[in-house]
Amino acid sequence: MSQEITLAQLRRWLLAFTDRIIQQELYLTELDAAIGDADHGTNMRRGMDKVRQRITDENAPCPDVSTLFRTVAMTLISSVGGAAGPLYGAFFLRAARGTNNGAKSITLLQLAQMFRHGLEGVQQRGKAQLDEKTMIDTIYPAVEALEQAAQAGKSVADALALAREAAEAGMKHTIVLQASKGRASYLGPRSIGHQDPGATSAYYLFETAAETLGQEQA
Amino acid sequence: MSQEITLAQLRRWLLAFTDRIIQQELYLTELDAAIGDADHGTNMRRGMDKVRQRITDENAPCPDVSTLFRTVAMTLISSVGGAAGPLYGAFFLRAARGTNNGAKSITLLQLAQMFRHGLEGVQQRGKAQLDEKTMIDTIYPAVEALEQAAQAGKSVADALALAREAAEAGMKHTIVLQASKGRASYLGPRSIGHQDPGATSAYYLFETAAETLGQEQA
Amino acid sequence: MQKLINNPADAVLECLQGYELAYPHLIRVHYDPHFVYRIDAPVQGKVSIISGSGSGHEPLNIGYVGRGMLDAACPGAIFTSPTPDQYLAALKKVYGGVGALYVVKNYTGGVLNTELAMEMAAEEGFQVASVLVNDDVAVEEKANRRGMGAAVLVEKIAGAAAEQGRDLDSIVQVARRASAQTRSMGVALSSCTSPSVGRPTFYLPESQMEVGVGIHGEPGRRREPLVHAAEVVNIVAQPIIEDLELKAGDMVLAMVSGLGSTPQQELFIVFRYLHQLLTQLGVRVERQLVGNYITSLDMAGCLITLLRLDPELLELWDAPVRTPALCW
Amino acid sequence: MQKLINNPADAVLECLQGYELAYPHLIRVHYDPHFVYRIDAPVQGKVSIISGSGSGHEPLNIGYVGRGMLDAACPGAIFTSPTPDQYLAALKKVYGGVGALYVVKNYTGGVLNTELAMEMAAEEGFQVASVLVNDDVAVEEKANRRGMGAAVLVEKIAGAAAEQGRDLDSIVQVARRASAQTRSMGVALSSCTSPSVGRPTFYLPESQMEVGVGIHGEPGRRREPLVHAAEVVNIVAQPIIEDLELKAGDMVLAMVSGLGSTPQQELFIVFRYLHQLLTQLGVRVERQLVGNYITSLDMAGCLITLLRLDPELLELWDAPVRTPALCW
Ligand SMILES: Nc1ncnc2c1ncn2[C@@H]1O[C@H](COP(=O)(O)OP(=O)(O)O)[C@@H](O)[C@H]1O
Ligand SMILES: Nc1ncnc2c1ncn2[C@@H]1O[C@H](COP(=O)(O)OP(=O)(O)O)[C@@H](O)[C@H]1O
Ligand SMILES: [Mg+2]
Ligand SMILES: [Mg+2]
Ligand SMILES: [Mg+2]
Ligand SMILES: [Mg+2]
Repeated sequence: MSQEITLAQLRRWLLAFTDRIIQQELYLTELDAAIGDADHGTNMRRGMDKVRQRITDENAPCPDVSTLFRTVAMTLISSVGGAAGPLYGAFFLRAARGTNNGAKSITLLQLAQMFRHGLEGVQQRGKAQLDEKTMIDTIYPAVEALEQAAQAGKSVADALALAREAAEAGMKHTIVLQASKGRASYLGPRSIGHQDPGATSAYYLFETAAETLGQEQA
Repeated sequence: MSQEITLAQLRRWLLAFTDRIIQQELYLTELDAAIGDADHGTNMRRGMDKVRQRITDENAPCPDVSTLFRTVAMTLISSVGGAAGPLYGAFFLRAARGTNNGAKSITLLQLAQMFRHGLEGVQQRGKAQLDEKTMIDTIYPAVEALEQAAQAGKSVADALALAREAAEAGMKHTIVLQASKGRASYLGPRSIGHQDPGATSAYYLFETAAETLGQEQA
Repeated sequence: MQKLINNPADAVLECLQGYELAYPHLIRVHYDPHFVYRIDAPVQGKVSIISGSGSGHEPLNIGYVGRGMLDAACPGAIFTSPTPDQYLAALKKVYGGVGALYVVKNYTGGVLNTELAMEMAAEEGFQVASVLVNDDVAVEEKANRRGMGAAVLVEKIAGAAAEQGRDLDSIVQVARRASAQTRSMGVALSSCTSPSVGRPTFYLPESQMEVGVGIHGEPGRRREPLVHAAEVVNIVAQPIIEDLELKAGDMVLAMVSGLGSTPQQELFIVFRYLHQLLTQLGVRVERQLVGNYITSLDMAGCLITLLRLDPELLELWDAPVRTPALCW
Repeated sequence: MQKLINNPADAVLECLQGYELAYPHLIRVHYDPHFVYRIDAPVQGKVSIISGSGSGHEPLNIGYVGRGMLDAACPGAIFTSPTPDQYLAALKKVYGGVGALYVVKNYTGGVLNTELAMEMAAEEGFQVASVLVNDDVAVEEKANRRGMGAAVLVEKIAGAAAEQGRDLDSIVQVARRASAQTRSMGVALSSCTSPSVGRPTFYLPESQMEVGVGIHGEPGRRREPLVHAAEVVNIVAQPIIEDLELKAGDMVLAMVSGLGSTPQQELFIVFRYLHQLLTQLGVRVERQLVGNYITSLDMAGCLITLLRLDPELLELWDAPVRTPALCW
């Protein structure tokens, strides 16, 4: 059974993501205060406000999945700034290329593929590997889990639940890591013991995916 | 009986004054912090260090009373700064003129006269009257009391004790006054309730006079 | 005490040593008595402009020594007016034979120490005059008003007039007019800590501000809740505008000076609202200074200063200047 | 929050508005996307020098726009690198037809956003290059070093080279050499408070200092007891001297920049001891900057930056400059 994930569902998921980020602005700020410059919450919130505005604009709706992701990408790139802007921008931009132009729905496998492309985009831009205490530590295991579940023929709900679990574990794992990329790396060993802000915002991507996409059927 | 106050006694009194000021530096600083810029203690201390240095200099001793007072005046003027430097300088400079050149001792009446000249000097420079919450509020009543006691034929000890009492009362009276001269005047009514720093350092002049000059006989 | 200093008693000396090393192309420092003088002093045939100030207000005054402004600046102990021998020694160093003007901020110490110095100078045959700076509107009695931001403006204007080769009387005249046409007021968001004191002079709780504060760490006229910058500007600027009787059509020089620890960003926010307020009144902001120009050690807050310009004052303001703090 | 601001979200905008009103003779501001550009842009036939920075470091970068330095500066949100559209819009405004150099501070955000902008610029046919500033010795791994004080120096040197009419490659070369010959380190005596955060980013207890701190409010490499300024200078300058392999006979440009809330007096005390330390090593302090040149909102502390000069770099440093913050 090949479940379809529609454009409308993806849109609802992204809106849930924006809401979650906006709701967690203070928490993300606190995380970035401990090992950074305390702006991740503000920046992501500003970007998500813009994304929400843009993808709910009835005068200029995104006609297909590729456009939706590309629009999110460009909006984030032009409004977030800092490290997170280009990196999340890369994620969505490369994800957009993982789907056929004009497609108004995708399969679970295609979603996994898109996320894989997105991850590659982040890694290409940011050059971070696993265990460097970045958003990669959330996205990488989540994408792996999603791919495996998709290839094993799991349902959308089950696959996204597994991805979410992996994302959560990855996010929490950043606590014990010493940062070797990004602002936290300037602290050296003092970065240990604090959860990474970017890994946390990235978790919300998979958390909201499981909560929205995973709850609905085509 | 006309008691003589010798040059050596006056020197000892002034040294006691420098010691008292130096000992009370922190207190004078605190008083000037409440209604000023917190420098009266530091400035007076710097001046008193220099005075002490100068009048204990065995290579250049002050040969008479007039020179002693003038030397103190010039030392204070060139080292204290702020409001207190010129005002205490005026006190000692004008006091110096209240005695004969070359005199190596003075009578109680002459001391009162010197202090009267000194008071006039401070009032001429600073243009302050009674009850403006300045050192005048200490010096004026002290000089009045000293003059009256001297004219009434009291002993040096008794006269200086009365002067000290008057000085102490004058100093404490500044607490309830609103300043109309000096830095405290910028605070307006907020200057009420705090003892004036300059009135306090001036009190030590009379306090130490009673303790030293008042205890010794020619 | 969170400060980058050594022995507090040496702070002034070490700062002067640093200044001398930092501006060898502009100034020199004389020690004991302390004063800072322009590198090409004495400038013969030019009236000398001299000012003194307690330390702790940098760049006032030592940062204003150089061509087009002060010939010499005398730095006292922190927040303490310098002594007459400093003023006299500086005079002797920079005197160009045609008179000297002392710019005096209206504080008992500043006035008395300069007075003594001028008496001594006159006795020695120097031609000296003074201009009093008393621009603070927070103090009601005009004769008692503190000298604040106007010191910067008057020193610049007097310095330019001197550079033009004017005689002492002419410079006194234009300097006094500049002083008379200037008003200031300060607002503090914190007290300051003097090195020799080791703690803030007064304690200002969070969410409060001191209105009508001076530059020596003393409390202000009143304490109020801290409000938005736009409203702070109204509160601070209104008394200035009223006292100066500014009206539509007037032309001003506006200075927003940080008091020492306020970030530049906030000073420009303040200026933006000050500019708007004045423009709405029909007052033209012809020139401006925004930054740290007259400070109070590490006090947070700012001073607003307005000078009503006329063509002559504007011309003198625009004249070239080359000092550590002002350059154009 | 003891600040002179209105809505924290408007702080950057209002600061820009204030800047524009304060320096109408030097700069203009473009809004949405935000950038500050020199009043005579585009200067045809001259390579454009552009830099971007999060806000909160003023005068870096917007204070360095003008003749002899930056053609444009892009201000991001506080402590946040600006976005590619800012960089591209600024480029289009100031491009003089012969190339543009982006001065990039080495932070993930700065690097990535500029990278994106340069890709977009190249696609549109602009000739662009970049110079990386990564002078912070507090971070061991060279490739990861933060860009700090060297940004000021490189922008000045690149700006002067561009004003001389040099071509892009020549400017890239000299800018990269300036960058490679510069090292910095910071020490903080307090954290800073970002308007949108409302509290200090970290809490530094009395009598402690953060060594190897950056300019974005993040904690430093280590926390130690606060010592006398002379010793702080040793602690901060030694790693710079070692990493730069400074030796007797070398000539340096030394910058002591306050981090925002440190009074001028302390900065000159620091410089006095830095000068002594270098002189004792036989290193000649040929030029210096002491003041607030690259800040971190209201952080207390300072940054020490040393650039090993050669005749060409010295000549470019001395070239005339006319910006809000630097003037000679
Ligand atoms: N090279 C990188 N690759 C992947 N993620 C990164 C990289 N550098 C930083 N990040 C992420 O960015 C987050 C910080 O984002 P943000 O605070 O918005 O930017 P900045 O560090 O510029 O202030 C970090 O928590 C980290 O997860
Ligand atoms: N006009 C004046 N006449 C007499 N005494 C004065 C006058 N002005 C100030 N004082 C005295 O000076 C004291 C302050 O001295 P100080 O703190 O050393 O100077 P400053 O006010 O310049 O900091 C006040 O407490 C007051 O007693
Ligand atoms: Mg951050
Ligand atoms: Mg005082
Ligand atoms: Mg004083
Ligand atoms: Mg940032």
